[in-house]
Amino acid sequence: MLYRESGQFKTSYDADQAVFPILQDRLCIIAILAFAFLAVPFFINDYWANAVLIPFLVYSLAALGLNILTGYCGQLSLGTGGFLAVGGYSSFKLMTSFPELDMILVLGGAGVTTALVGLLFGLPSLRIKGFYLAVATLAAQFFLIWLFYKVPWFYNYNATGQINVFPREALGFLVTTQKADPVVRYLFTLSIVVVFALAAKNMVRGRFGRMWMAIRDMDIAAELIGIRPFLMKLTAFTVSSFYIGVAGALIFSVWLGAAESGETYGINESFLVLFMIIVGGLGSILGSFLGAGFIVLMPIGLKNLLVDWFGMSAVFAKHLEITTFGVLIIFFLIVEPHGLARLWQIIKEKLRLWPFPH
Amino acid sequence: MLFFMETVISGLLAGIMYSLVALGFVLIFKASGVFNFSQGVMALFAALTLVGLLSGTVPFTHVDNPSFAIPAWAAIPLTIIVMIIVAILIERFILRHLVNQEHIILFMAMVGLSYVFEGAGDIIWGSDVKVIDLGLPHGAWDWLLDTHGLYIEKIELVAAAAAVVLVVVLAAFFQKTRIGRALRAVADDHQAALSVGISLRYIWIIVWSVAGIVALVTGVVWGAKSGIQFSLSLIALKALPVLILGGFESIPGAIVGGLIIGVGEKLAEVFGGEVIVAIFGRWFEIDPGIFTATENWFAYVLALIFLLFRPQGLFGEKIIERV
Amino acid sequence: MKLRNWLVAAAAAVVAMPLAAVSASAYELTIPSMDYRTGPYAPNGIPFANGWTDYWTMLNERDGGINGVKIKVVPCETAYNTKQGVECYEKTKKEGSGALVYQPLSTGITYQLIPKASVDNIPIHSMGYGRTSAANGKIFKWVFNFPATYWSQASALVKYIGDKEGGMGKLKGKKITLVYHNSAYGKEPIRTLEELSKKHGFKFTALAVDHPGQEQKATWLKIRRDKPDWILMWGWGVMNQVAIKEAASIRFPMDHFIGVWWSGSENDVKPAGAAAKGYLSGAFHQPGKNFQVHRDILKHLYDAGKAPHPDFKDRVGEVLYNRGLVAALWGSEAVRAAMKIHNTKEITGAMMRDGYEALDVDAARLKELGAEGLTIPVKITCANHEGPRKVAVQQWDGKAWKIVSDFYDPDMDVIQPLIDEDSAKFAKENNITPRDCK
Amino acid sequence: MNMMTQTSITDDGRTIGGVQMKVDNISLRFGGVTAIRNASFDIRHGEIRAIIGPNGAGKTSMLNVINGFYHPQDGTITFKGEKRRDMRPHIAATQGIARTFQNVALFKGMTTLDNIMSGRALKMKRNILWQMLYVGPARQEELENRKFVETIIDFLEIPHIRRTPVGKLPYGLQKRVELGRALAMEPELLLLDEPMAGMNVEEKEDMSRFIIDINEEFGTTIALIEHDMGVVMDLSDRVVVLDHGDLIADGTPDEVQKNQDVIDAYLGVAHD
Repeated sequence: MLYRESGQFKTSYDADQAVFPILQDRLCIIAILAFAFLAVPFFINDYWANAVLIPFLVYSLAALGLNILTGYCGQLSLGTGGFLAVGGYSSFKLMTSFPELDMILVLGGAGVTTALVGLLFGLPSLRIKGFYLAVATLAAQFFLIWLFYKVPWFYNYNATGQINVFPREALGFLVTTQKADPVVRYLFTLSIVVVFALAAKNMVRGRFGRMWMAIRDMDIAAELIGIRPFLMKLTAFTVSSFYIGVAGALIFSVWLGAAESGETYGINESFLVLFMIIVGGLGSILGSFLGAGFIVLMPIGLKNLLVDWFGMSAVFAKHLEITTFGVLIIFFLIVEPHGLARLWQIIKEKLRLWPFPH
Repeated sequence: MLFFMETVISGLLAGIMYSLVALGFVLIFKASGVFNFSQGVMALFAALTLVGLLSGTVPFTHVDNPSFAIPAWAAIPLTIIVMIIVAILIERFILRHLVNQEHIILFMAMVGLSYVFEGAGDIIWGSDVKVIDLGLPHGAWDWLLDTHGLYIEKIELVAAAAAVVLVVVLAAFFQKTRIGRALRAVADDHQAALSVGISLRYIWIIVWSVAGIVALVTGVVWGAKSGIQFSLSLIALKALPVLILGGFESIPGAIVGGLIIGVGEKLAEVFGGEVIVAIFGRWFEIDPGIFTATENWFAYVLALIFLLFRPQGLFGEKIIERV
Repeated sequence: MKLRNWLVAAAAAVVAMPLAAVSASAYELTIPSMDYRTGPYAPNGIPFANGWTDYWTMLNERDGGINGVKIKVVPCETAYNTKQGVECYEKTKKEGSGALVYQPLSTGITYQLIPKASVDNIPIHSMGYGRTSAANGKIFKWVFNFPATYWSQASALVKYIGDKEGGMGKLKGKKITLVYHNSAYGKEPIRTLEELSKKHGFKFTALAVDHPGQEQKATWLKIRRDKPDWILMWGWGVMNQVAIKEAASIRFPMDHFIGVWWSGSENDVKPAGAAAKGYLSGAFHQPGKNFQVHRDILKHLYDAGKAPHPDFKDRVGEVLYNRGLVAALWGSEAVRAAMKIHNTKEITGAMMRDGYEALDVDAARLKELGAEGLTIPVKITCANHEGPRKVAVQQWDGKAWKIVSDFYDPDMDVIQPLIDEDSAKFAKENNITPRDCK
Repeated sequence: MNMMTQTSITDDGRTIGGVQMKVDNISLRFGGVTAIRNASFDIRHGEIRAIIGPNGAGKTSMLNVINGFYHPQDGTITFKGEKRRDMRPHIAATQGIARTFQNVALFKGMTTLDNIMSGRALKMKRNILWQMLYVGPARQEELENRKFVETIIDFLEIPHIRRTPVGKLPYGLQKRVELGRALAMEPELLLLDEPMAGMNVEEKEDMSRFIIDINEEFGTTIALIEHDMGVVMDLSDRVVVLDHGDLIADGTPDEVQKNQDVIDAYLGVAHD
């Protein structure tokens, strides 16, 4: 009976409309945030920051973005990698064109640029649906990657097309390059992701969320109640690309520090982020985090398990890891096609009854 | 002019190579509504298995033992048997549990499956470049090159022939045999097929086996060009634009789509830069070299443009929406 | 619930991570090995990783390490993927007594690690790849890219072409086409070749091939139409094999087709079979296993059953194997130099850097090491991290690679300004004051 | 039949106004098949209008034409004085036409509350930036609309399923939620496509009661398709009868019942 909502009466619609209407949820989220902001900084080192936490956070952000488009609005996209690239390269251009610009504005600018590009590539969704649209978004993926290799303006005419980050500050703190304290980089990324997650939650529980879901569940009926499907799909493309653009900029500037179009933002990224939202749960904010956690941590965890514990050779472990990754994905889809978020709900429902069996 | 013809012919032949990959996708989509993303890796796996048998590689050790080498006449049927076993396993462990799931779930399961194939292929056969030697011809068709100055690669003619044979065999299979007719019934209506006593599981195993055989042909033909290695699995990405162009459920669509894509992307890569310079050159200074390496995206953009006019693909059926 | 099993496994895996870092005992020389034995480039990654690992392991088995200190090779699989490369770097840099040198083995990963190197005080040896302007040791203190960069190589290959044409003056009006992998790596030689084409008056065209390079018919149709006199190739992975086949198919003379030294391994020519005969590529070391060091490796590792990857016995001596081996050989010499300079057996990454900077492996020393004639003498200075800058051309005779030319010096008149310009830009952007190298 | 300006009072004291919608000579064809042939009728303010006919008569097609989902080849529709041939469905929604469907068209992944709230889509105007922040006007707007929706939920007696995803609800309740969603649009004309199909007697009585209440309390004009003749005769003020795309009768329930064409075409045939 630890987790119960009976006895918690709402006296206003306002309270009922809150982000986390149930007290235990609220406490839980406060505890997680407190841990993330106050406790984690004390024990992270380069490894935790660069290999685990920052990747987890930026992928969560990208997954949030894709979840808005695919999970909420029902438009399958395989162009995520391309949009991440737009974010990364536009942040590079902004950083070099305006060296004094605060990193927060750089990220915002990268987001807006990506949103516009997303809008453009969302236009075909007027006529194309389902898998046909998914394959059409691959056009965006491949075209954008190619563009960033081929047009030297994007990488300031350097010899190779590799872009590098420079020391830049956000609100007076150095957040980019390896010289920045990993704690600062982690906290910076965390703050951005938390703000964006909250904004996403606000959107999806309000008018836009309902309209997107209406399009997803039955676009014809949605149109008959006055929702304009095309407009809503475009909004979803735009908002989703904004999120993905910021994530792409973070990948380049805060996490990796250098990027190369096809290498950093290739088609693989598109699939990984899609995996995240499917494993985590389509149409769930929490799911985006769970999925990103699973996809980012699982290979690292498996690798450590196989190599360090079982003493396998690195190469055999890698092959086994790839196979296991595939097996786990399939296993998951079979056991719970609605993702980890649904699993969490089931656990919550069990907790509601615990310790009584019924 | 000769060069233009050469480009078009090369495009057509390359297109057939794409069609070969797309064919596997179409077969499975038609019969089970599954978008089998793992078709590319299946081609790799099938080809690896064949090479492994031909050269006597001991599975899991990656060491060749010539005394285990099996001649081609035995190795090919053996590989086909392996692919049938794979089909049975896929049905038993994946499809059976995912009946009636949404398309996207099935799709992701197939992407997951492609990881399994990749890892398994590496573990069993190793990740080196393998050379397949089935006596397929190499190089240009000398007679044509010497007498007419026209350059066509022999391996691509073989691929075209293989594609034609496959399509004829498949058409005959679908039209003439009892199983083939059952397959078409399933494609039209799962429920109805079930009600007249066609076992869905049986049907699935059959289509996946057939797709496995198509994968083997694809793997061998593509592998002859580049050696058999991991990159072979990426040919799946070449087949997707062909699929959206031709429609997911149409075998003629896969062929025609492949031809259009093949010719389109070759023309774009060869003449695209010059065309762009000719059009915009008077306003901007453009390096024609900028329009190279377009083959990855041009096919998709071409398919996208087609789609804007026919959202269901060239041969797809028109979707009528009702409430 | 079936899920329970999975949850337990997942929890265990996550718990395993922090534990993984715990392993501190006696001092060992920690050498990370950034392998890529999986993914699209595995066929090239495997022999290099074997060469690198085998040499270090052989030192342990034959000599008991270096000056009595054991070597610990820590493999980490990157799959040629930048992100996994970063994870590997962070995981291995504190391993044991601290990693001594990174051989990142990918342009992408090298670019990631360059800024990290100066912070973590671990040198990087991007041997003939990575950032070319890192040759300037005044600015890139922690990065070494000897024995020659891509720019030097491009220039040397053009010199070879000039030789074959009968003098650099004959290059005028000739057509040279570059077929390159559409990536940072592939683009490296373009600027150098453009400069050289201005200087020598040859017509230069660059044709990109997109990753992975499975299908490049159109590129070769263009080549067939344009009929260049020479083709240079900056290819990687499956792109090489397909390109060589296509070239053979259009009957391009193979002895006018030169690959970069990453396009010149056994893997690249095998699928084309006999048709690849005559194909050329850059080189800075000999192929084959007729060296004492190979005999030692076979004796102490493979025949003694101590080889880390025993199934690759018959591939000892391949081009890429020898490249990994040479890298390890120079690395071990840097260890010795570092021990000598700092007069300690427990060296750190920073000391290792000093060792690299004082590296001097001449022909006599190579002979002592059992590698007489295997590669060129190397001497590194504070200002010059590119070392000897010498490139030869090797040829595939249908069965094996053979060096068929002298070692060429690049045209530093053209390259030095490019290096200075690029490194100065990097210094400016990152607020680095160039070192004074006296 | 000129009633353009006429206002009349029904037996139960409701006011029926002038013509709200006029359908003129509408013809709709799919390829070679004619779904509706030259149909003309009108709907007056505040009345309950029934459209009946055997299966395949073109009833649902007629509703689809009225709210813009199908585009007729001939004829015009005049709604609130505005004459047109066709339009986009969301325009129909802005003009005040709401609709329920024969086979419930709810948003299955969303809760009852969200489904009905989505009917308020047109009433809410705050842009996405306000939404992200969820403060000030956006919050205000959300709460006001929530309040309105709660009155509908109370009205339809479904507060207990407020948070249930509609996909899990029984069919009868789904129909009720769908009605709620249409009501949330505050429509002037409500089109109901077989609101009682597949319901038991008790549920049918509830639904009838809701329809009458909506009509009486909100003064909403209702056009409904229904197969249950008893219900049709009880509820409606006037009835249109379609048969194979032809309009064969139009009048009060009594008149229609006596019409020989209707008896031949429809009542003569066994109905369910």
